[in-house]
Amino acid sequence: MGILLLEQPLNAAAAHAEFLVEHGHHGAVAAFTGVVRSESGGVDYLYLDWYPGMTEASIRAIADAAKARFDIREVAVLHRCGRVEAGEPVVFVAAASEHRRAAFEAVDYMMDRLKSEAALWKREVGDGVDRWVEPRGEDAVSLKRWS
Amino acid sequence: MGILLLEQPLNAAAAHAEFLVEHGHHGAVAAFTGVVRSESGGVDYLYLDWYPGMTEASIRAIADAAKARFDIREVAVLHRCGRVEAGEPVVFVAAASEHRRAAFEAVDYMMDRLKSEAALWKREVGDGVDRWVEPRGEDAVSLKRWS
Amino acid sequence: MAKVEVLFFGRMADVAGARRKTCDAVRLLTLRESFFGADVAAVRMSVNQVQVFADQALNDGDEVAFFSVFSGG
Amino acid sequence: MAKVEVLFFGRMADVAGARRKTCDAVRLLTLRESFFGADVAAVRMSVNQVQVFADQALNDGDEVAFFSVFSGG
Repeated sequence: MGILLLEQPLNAAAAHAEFLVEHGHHGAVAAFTGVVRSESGGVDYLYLDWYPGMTEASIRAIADAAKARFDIREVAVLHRCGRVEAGEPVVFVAAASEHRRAAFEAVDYMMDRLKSEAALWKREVGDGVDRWVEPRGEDAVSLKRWS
Repeated sequence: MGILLLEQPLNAAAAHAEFLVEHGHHGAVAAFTGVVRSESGGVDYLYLDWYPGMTEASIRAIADAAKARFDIREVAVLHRCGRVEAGEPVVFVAAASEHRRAAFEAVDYMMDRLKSEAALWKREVGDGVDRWVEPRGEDAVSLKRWS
Repeated sequence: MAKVEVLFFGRMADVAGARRKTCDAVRLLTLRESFFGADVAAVRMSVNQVQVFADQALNDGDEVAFFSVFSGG
Repeated sequence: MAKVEVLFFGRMADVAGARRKTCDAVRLLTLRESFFGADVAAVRMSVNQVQVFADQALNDGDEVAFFSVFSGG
């Protein structure tokens, strides 16, 4: 599965199922799915601007860093780009390991880095809302845990 | 979904899919699946002894503690009992939240507590192997992070 | 004497050589000693599905369990 | 003068009022100033898909991009 940047809907359930089949035998599979919140202040959809080529490379660099840093066997990162409707998954990250702590930490680490180091630009659009989103202070704090 | 103790095979992919449908709209879903390792030193299967009633109560207490402690909306804990073959899932834990950090921590916390506080007794059986498993030192260290 | 159901789980079922017995007993620790002797450091116990850590009197119909340390997940 | 492709992403596409332009340019910072003036604190840049943080000379066929801070995940 590896790294995928998708303009089409991301099927997180199918990705998780496939990852379990292929890599579950290592013993520990941690996963994270981020969904566009439907209840949050009038946002109808996200638009994720991306830079073809550079965006994929930035995501791959994050996955490679996780594999180098943690005792894990395999990772998957599926990330949407383009228009993502409220209620749809925007990101799916998984890691397989023989050790549950390594699997947890790898997924946690990749999510932190994706928030601020993947070449993506998030715009929230909805009823009276149209704004580019910048990483929040808590994202920077969360990222700093790994440095 | 909530809490389930299963004598039959645990379908972690289906559980994850169902959890996403029901609770994904909160925004952040973290999940962990533990699978009986097929490559580990001749273990053909696990046998998980359980105490009907008390085992379910002990798992429910862990899930309730996670809900009280973290800013999460829903959790799922599916745990096998009885004979679990190598390659089969033994546990699936998920948490949904509006905040990814809370979702991660709740799953991590529940796994740590399940290892040593769920009323289950794990026996490894295989080629020349038949032993009751006790929590490892690293499990105790991991658990202590929450106290 | 109270008549109690005694259950054994995990390694303690092997040690006691039983999964379930009906016994006449007065106190929990005396009952435990009858199965495990003095070497009881690893024996956990519950009465009516609540884990207990000290001696107590037993009543007719109580469900007692003896078991090894938990290992789930 | 080098002929370069210039791409704009995120908020900087709105600020520049463009997604893509072909420009004649000599140096990266001069090119950036031509679109964003002196107010460039929030403008990130890359040359040939590698993020850069200092000035550099541009060559014919270079692909330059200007963009706001990343926000994925």
